[in-house]
Parts: sequence; C-alpha cells; structure tokens
Amino acid sequence: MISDLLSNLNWGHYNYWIIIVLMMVGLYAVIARGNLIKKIVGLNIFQTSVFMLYISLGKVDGGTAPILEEGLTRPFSNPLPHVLILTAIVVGIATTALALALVLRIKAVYGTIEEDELEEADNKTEAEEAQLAADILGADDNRGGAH
Amino acid sequence: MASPEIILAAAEAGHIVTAAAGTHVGTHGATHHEAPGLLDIIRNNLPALQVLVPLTLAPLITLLNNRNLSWLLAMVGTSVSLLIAVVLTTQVLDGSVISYALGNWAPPLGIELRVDAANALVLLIVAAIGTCAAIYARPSVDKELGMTEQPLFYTAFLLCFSGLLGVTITGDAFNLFVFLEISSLSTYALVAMGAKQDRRALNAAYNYLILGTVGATFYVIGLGLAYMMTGTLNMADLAQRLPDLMGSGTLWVAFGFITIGLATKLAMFPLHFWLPNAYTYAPSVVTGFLAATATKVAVYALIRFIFTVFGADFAVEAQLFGKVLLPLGLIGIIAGSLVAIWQVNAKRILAFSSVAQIGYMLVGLGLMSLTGLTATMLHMFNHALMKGALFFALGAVMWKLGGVTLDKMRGAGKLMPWTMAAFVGGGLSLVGVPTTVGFISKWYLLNAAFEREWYWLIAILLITSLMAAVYMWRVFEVAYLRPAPEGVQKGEAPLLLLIPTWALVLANFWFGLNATTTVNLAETAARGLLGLTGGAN
Amino acid sequence: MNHHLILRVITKILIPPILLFALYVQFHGDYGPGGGFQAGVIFAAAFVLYALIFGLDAANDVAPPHIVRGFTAVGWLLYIGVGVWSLFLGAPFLDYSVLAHDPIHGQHYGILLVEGGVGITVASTMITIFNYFAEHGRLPKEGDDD
Amino acid sequence: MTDFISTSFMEHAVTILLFVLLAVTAIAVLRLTNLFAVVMLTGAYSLLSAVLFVVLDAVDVAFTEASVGAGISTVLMLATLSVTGWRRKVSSSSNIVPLLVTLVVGGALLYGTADMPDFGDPNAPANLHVAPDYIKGSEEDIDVPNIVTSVLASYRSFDTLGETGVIFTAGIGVMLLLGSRRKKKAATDKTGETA
Amino acid sequence: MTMFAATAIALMVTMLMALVRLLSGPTVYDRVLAVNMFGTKTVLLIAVFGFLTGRPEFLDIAIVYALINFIGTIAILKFFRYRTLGASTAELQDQEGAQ
Repeated sequence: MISDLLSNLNWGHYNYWIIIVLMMVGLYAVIARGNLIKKIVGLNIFQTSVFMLYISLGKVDGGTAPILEEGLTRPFSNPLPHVLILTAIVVGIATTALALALVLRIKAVYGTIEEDELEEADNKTEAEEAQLAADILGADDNRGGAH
Repeated sequence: MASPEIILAAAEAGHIVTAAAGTHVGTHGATHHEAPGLLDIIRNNLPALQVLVPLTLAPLITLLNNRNLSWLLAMVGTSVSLLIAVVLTTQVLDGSVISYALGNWAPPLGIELRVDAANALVLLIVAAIGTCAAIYARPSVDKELGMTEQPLFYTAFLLCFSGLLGVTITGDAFNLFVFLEISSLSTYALVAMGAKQDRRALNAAYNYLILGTVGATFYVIGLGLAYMMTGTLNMADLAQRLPDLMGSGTLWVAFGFITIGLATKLAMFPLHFWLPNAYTYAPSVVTGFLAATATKVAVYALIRFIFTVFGADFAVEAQLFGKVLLPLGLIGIIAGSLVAIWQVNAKRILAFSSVAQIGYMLVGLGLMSLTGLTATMLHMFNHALMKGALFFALGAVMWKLGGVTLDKMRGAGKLMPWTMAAFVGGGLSLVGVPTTVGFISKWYLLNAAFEREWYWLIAILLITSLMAAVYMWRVFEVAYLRPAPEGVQKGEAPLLLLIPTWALVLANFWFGLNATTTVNLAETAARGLLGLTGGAN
Repeated sequence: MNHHLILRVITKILIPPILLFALYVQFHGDYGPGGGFQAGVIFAAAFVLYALIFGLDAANDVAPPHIVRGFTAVGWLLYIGVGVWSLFLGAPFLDYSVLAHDPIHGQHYGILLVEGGVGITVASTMITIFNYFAEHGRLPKEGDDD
Repeated sequence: MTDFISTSFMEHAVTILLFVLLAVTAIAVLRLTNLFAVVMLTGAYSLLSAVLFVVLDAVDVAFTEASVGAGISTVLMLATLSVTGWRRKVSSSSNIVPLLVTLVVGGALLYGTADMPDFGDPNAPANLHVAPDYIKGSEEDIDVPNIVTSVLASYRSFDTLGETGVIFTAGIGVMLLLGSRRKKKAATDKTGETA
Repeated sequence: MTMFAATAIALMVTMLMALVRLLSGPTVYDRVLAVNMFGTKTVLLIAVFGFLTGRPEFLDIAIVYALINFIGTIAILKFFRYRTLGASTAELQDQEGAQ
C-alpha cells in the first residue's frame, strides 16, 4: 500500500513538500510559542519559507539567472517571482523591525515578554476596571433605590 | 465569467492603454511636446492622484517636522483625496470602468489602477472618514499624544490613509498586498500610540501585528499558488484565466488561503481576536478612523476576489457562501452582540458591535443574491458613517472625562449635551431606527432574506437589532439617567471635535432620508461585481 | 591593555571599501545582481559596523540622526518625484519613456533615479532604526514612566 | 550537452541537500530555549535560504536575503535581546490546538500540490504567460541587462514605490514607538551629548 | 566540472557539521565559532556554485556574505561580552578597567 502511494506521488513536487514543512514549522512557532521574540523568529521562518515557494515556482530546469549576457544559450528563470519576493523581503524586515520595537516597549512597560504573563496582567487590569465600574454603578443604584 | 467591458469614461480618461501586451507605446512623445496644462494633467491622472496626493504629503510632513504644518498637510491630503474620490465616483456611476496603466505599460505587464462603482464606493468611504478624522485629530492628538510626536503621527496617519486607498484602487493582486502592508504597518504603530493612556495598547498592537502578518502571509501564499497556475497577477487577467482551471486542487487551496488571509484582516468571526483590544486602546482618532475604514477595505478586497477574480461560480462551487460566510457571519453577529452587552467600557462595546456589524456584511454576501450584495455594499458605507460618528463622539467624551468606562460616563448627557446627542444619533442608526442609514441597510438585508424566504434569518436579524438596542441603552442610561460624579464641570468638547462628529451624525440621517444616491451606487457596484453591466456576458 | 586595537584598525580600513562596494552595488544593479535596496542595506551595514566598534555617539557625530531622518523622506520623495515629473510631461505616472528624447534613454534615467531614491530611503531608514534600537538598549532599565 | 545535463542534476542535488540543512535548522529553532542561540540559528537559516536562492537562479533575492535576513535582522534582534534578556520560559500551556491548526494548514497545502506544475518545468503557466514578455521587453524596450531590475524599477515600479513606502513606514513606526523615551533621555543628560 | 561538484558537496557536508556544533553548543563560544564557520562555508559554496553553473560573475553575492558575516560576528561577540550594542568598545573597556 505504501509502495502504491509512493509510486503515485509526483516526485517533481519534492521541493514544495519540503517548503510546506518548513512553512509549518514557522507557523507552529508563531502560534504555539509564548515568548514574543520567539514568535517573531517563527514569523521570519514562515515568511522566508514562503519566499522559497515563490522562487522555486519560477525556476526553469537548466535555466540561469535572468541577467542578459552575450552568448548565453540557456533559458532564463522567471524574473517576476524574484521581483515580488524582493518586495516581500522588504515588507518582512519592516514588520520585524516594528515588532521588535513593540517588544522593547512591552518589556519596558510590563517588565516581561512572556505571553501568558502579559495576558495575566491585562486580565487583572480588566477585572479591576469591571469591578470598579460595577461598584460605582451599583452604589448609584442603591442610592437611587433609597429615594 | 467575462470581465466587465471597459468603457472609456468619456474623453477624460485618455490614458486607457489599449495596446497589445509587450509593446510599449510612447503615445505622448509626439503630441504633447509642449507641457500640457495643469488641469489636463489632473484630469487625465485622477486614479493615480487619488493615492499619490496623500502618499506624497506623508514624507513631506516628516521632512518639514512642524506640528501646525503637519496638521494642515494632513487636512490637505485627505480633503483633496475626497474631492478626487467624488469626481471618480461621478465618472463610474453609470457602470463604466476606468483603467489606468501605470508607467504606460499595458496591464498584465505593468500595474493597473482600476476604478468601478464598487471601489469608488469604498474610496468615498475612506476619503470622507479620513477627512473627518484629519479635522478631528488636531485637538484629540494634542490631548492624547506628546507634542514632539505629532509630525510622525500625522505621517503615519496619512500613510495608513493612502495605504487603504491603494488597496482599494489597485487592479493588481500583488500591489494590493504592498499597500495592505503600508496601511497595516502604520496601523500597528498608530494603535500602539494609545499606550500613553493605557499600556494595554502595546499588547493589543503586538497581537494585531502577529495576526495581521500571518493573515497577510496567507494571502501571499494563496496568491503565489494562483500565480503558479495562471502566470499573471493582474486581477482582470486572473479573472480571464481562472475559469479554465476550475476544479484544480491548487486553485481551491489558493482560494482558501486568500479568503482566510483577508478574513483575518476584516475580523471575520473566529479570526477577530485582534479587533476588540486594538480598537479599545488605540487613540480616539485612530479608533474612529480604523473602525470606519480598515475593515471595510478588507471586506471590499474579499468581495473583489470572490466576485471579480475567482468569480461567483467558483465561490459557489467552493460552498463559500452557504457553508462559510453565512454561518460565520451569523455567529459573529450573535456572539459579538452578546459579548458587547456585558462590557463596561463603551469603546469596547462598540468594538464588539463592530464584530457583529461585519457579520451583517458577511451574511449579505452569504445570501448570494443581487439584493444581498447590494445590502453588503450599502452596509459598508452606512456602517462607516455610524461607527465613525459613534467612536468620534466617544473620543470627545474621553477628551473631557478622561475615560469611557461606564462609571466615568455617568451624567455625560448633562455634562456635554451636544456630544452625547451625537452619540445618541449614531446609536439610533446602529440599532436601525427608521430615518437613519442603519435602517436602510437592515431593510435591504431583510429584503434579501425575504427573497430567499429564509424567515429564520429575518427573526435572527430582528433579535440582534434588539440586542444592539440593549447594549446601546446601557450607555444611554448611564449618560442620561444617572447624576454626574461630583466635581466635574459642565462643558463641551472643542469645536474641532464636534464638527466632524456632527457631520457624520447628520450624514447618518441625510442618507437615511435620501437613500437613492447610496442605493444607486451600491446597486451599480453589485451589478458590476456580478457582471450584469455592459452586456459583457 | 587595549585588546580591541585590531578591531578598530580593521574597521577603519574596511569601512571605505564597504561604502565603495555599496555604491558599486547601487550603480551596477542594471548589469548584475544588486540595486538600490541592497546598496542601501550595505551602506547602513557600514554605519552599524562603525557604531559597534566606536560607539553610537561617535557614529551619530558622523551621521547626525536628524539629518539621516530627513533623508528617509527625501529618498521616497525622489522616487515619487520621478513619477510626478513624467506626469508633467504629459505621460502617465512613472512613465520614464518621456524623460528623455529617446524612450530607452528615458527608461535608463528613470531607473537610475528611482533606484537612487530607494537606496537613500533604505540606507537612512535602516540607520535610523538601528539608532533607535541601540539607543533604547543604553537607557537605564528602571525609571520607565509610561 | 553532457555538461548541460550534469548542471541540472547538480542543481537538484544541491537543492535537496540545502533543504535538509534548512529543515534541521528550522526544527532546531523551534526546540531551543536559549533565545541567543535561536537568533544565531535564524541568521544561519537566512544564509542557507539565500544559498538556495542562488541555486534557484534568484541572485538578486539572494543578495537581499543575505544582507537583510542574516545582517540587519540579526543585529536588530540582538539589540532587542540586550534589553529583554535571552532566556525564555518553557511554556506549560497545551500545544495541541496549535499543532492541529498547523497540521490542517499544512495538509491543505499538501493537497494543493497535487495539481501543480513540476518543479523546474519550463512549460509551467507562470513561465509562459507574462514572464517571456518581460525577458523580451527588457532587452528591447528598456535595454537593461538585469531583467529583475527592469521589472522592478520600470514595469512594476509602482510596487517598488510602495515597497519604499513600507520601509519608510517601518522607520516612522519605530520612531513613534521608541521616540518618546529617547527625547526624555536627551533632555535629562544634555552634558553627555555636546553635539 | 566534476571537481567543482565534489567541492560543493564537500562544503555542504562541512556546513552540516558546523550546524551540529551550532545546535549542541554547549558554550556560546562554540556557537559563535560555528556560525562564523557556517558563514565562511556559505561564501565558498556560492563561489563554487558560480563556477559550477558557468556564471562566476555573481561573486558579488559572496562578498556581501563575507561582509555581513563579519559584522554579524562582531555584533554577536559584542552583545555577548557587554550586553549592549550602542556603547563604544573603548568606553566599555575603560569601565571594565575601573571595576
């Protein structure tokens, strides 16, 4: 059965399979890891793997880099994915820089960069706020009832 | 489905390049040797100028680095954009399509800007709310941010604004991603600016950034797969090539990833986690602007992909409408409204109500009919008006009282009658009281449900409207029926806060009473999206 | 005692070639791999190297932050300016063909200017970002008043 | 001609080996708890992917990935670590939901590969539709040998305009986020900075 | 051609070995050295690959790698030694001397 499966697989797609695995490793790091920096690293790996997906779809077997040169007989690989990924890399570093700046601020203000601790701190503030509001409004109600 | 026929919008849109792909036409070399008049230039390049004006002013603000000038330039940028959006809208109101080839490269080769009724409507929303937000920003930013940061703030605001415009106007799928990222990155920074008031803004911005980036990356993956199968990135060209590939597994996956990516950006129900916190803790002006525009633009992008690029047939085949958009939209409406009822922070109430309102738009799509799509387009416009008005009013309350938790808002109706009157106006519209825009969009939604004879849906829509009345009432009750805390002086927010707020409130009633213009526009847009105009089929 | 002498000397020797290499990448981008973005990053890398070895203050004396900050906008405005220039010549936005009498020359000018704009923005933005990050790391940990 | 075939074979062989290295690095990044090591490994991942890009003929992309991914982003991460510390807590929360999400997403993508054109197929739609026009036009209309440059800066120059805008936006965002404290500091110790 | 191919493979094997050292540590210096070596091998691999495919003019990229590798290593070492990237090395050394 396994040999059936293997012979049915199109091995011309091996690059995509590995790239998908790499992408998923990155995605998993983004979702599962509680450390803010680790999440950013995961995001980087996720994005870099997507870049590979694009670049490998433009590759032509036996082709060469799309830079014109006298006397070249080989075909050129597709330049368009390269252009797109150049843009995407820039977007990636821009996002990383901004995310790291946010992490620096979070560390300065909260004193931690672990997600669960941040969540705890936020939930605590929220509960206090709700309690305060309920108290004040409730006191109002009582006074209103006494009248 | 064939792409809608390109109709040259009169002689003005002289730059529609009709040359065959691959040949570069220097049309202008011979005829225009003398510099053409300024007016001609403006008239010929409206689609480009729509994005370009705010985009140019943004770096200029940083360069000048002056607080007063930056506000002025932001005002100029947004209002000129509004003017251009109005002109563009009048040009496409008859169902025509304006195509603008950047760099004079014929579309699949170069990048194309494309204006039809659907994105003219969204351009109008973004530009109008942006103008209001720019006026509003002056006192609000003075209060909530440091003085030295203001030029940077206005730069980021204009970047966000032009990013949203760019996403809306572009006809190229990858270009959409680039502008999406400009708007998203500036949004993350803007949301984080709320940290001066409440540190939770930082955490909210971070979570938004992570989720938003994952969403954008999903979009890029989907687009990559679509490109792999077709070899093109131009939306119109994609639309032409995709029908031949129906049934290809890769394409299903591409469609799925693009949908999920955009659904993250538009805060569709299970992917909405970033929204409530981001809207609650962002500075007031940012909340107002984003709540009214950012999600609408993402909804528009989704609509564009569903109807124009992949085609309604494809989406029906994928069971996107019945099995995804409709149920998730409904859950979003119910869950959003339910959670909103229990909040103690008025901004948070409105944020969860936004999740619910996005649900209405998705339900409109899920109804799979011309009326349903019209209702969605209408609701995009109307929801922008009401959420803009409501959040701006809350920002004015915040300006005066320092917070918008319910306990702080006690007696606000007596303390600042004009502001709270505006809030009530917006609230009525949100609930869907007749004579407001909220009623109009609900009416069309009900009609669409009625056409399908889905009476259960009508019941749900009515019940959720009641829920909206409940959560709005909680704010009204606190503001009007309770005494103000002692020691707070009566007094209004500054005029620059009230003017844009009231402008939006009045627009709520104006378009509620004279709905023909908006309904026309929405219906033209819906017809265009479904390919019913121009006899192109 | 001065263990870092080698690093300091090597850095001083290395920085001019790095800057030169950045310029080469910038202007050779038409013929080989490279272009404005890569050149900008390499240019910024030279600054980072200088700041790492000689300290941020010394590096800021070389490239004053407020001026670098202005250049982030200048580069982008240059890019947009090229597009607007073509508008004034009666062509669509970013159509370089009209920039010179011969469309191909026009394209060359356009690409050169545009890549220059990208290079300026990228270099100055990267330097600015590094500046802010390194500066933040030097601040005392306590006493954050947000 | 034999030369030609062996080149293609070598390309595949090197690609596979690089993929193995990449996979090892990625999984190591996931497992390590020392953030300092993680950052270094991310740099290595970036370098490796850049080599892969060279092998796949994307020299411009390799150039950028090396300078950005391995250079700038490593330096920024180190700057962040110098403030936040480098030990990460081993999280105790359940990993089942993220694992499920990842598996579903990955499964969907794997399903999607079935209909894809083969790796390196010169007749893939992507290589037939617009790309040949770029290659031809770059020679005839623009006359710039580097096709990537001509597409980037002329055909799709609006994208690049936006890309520059993205970088600019990131700069503005970082200044907004980290700026206020910096100013305060400059105000308090004027003595240190005489410029 | 075969020579280049063999060299490429050999380089990748050494890269793998460096990677193992990078993963297992145990000290930071091991890791830094491993990263540095990894970078050097990458530079060589690119150069060899250029000749392998007959387009050696892309050596530019190898130069960038070498450069980035140098700066990266300095940043890592400085970070590890002083926990800051901003201060000048001379200043830091003076501080150390004072302590």
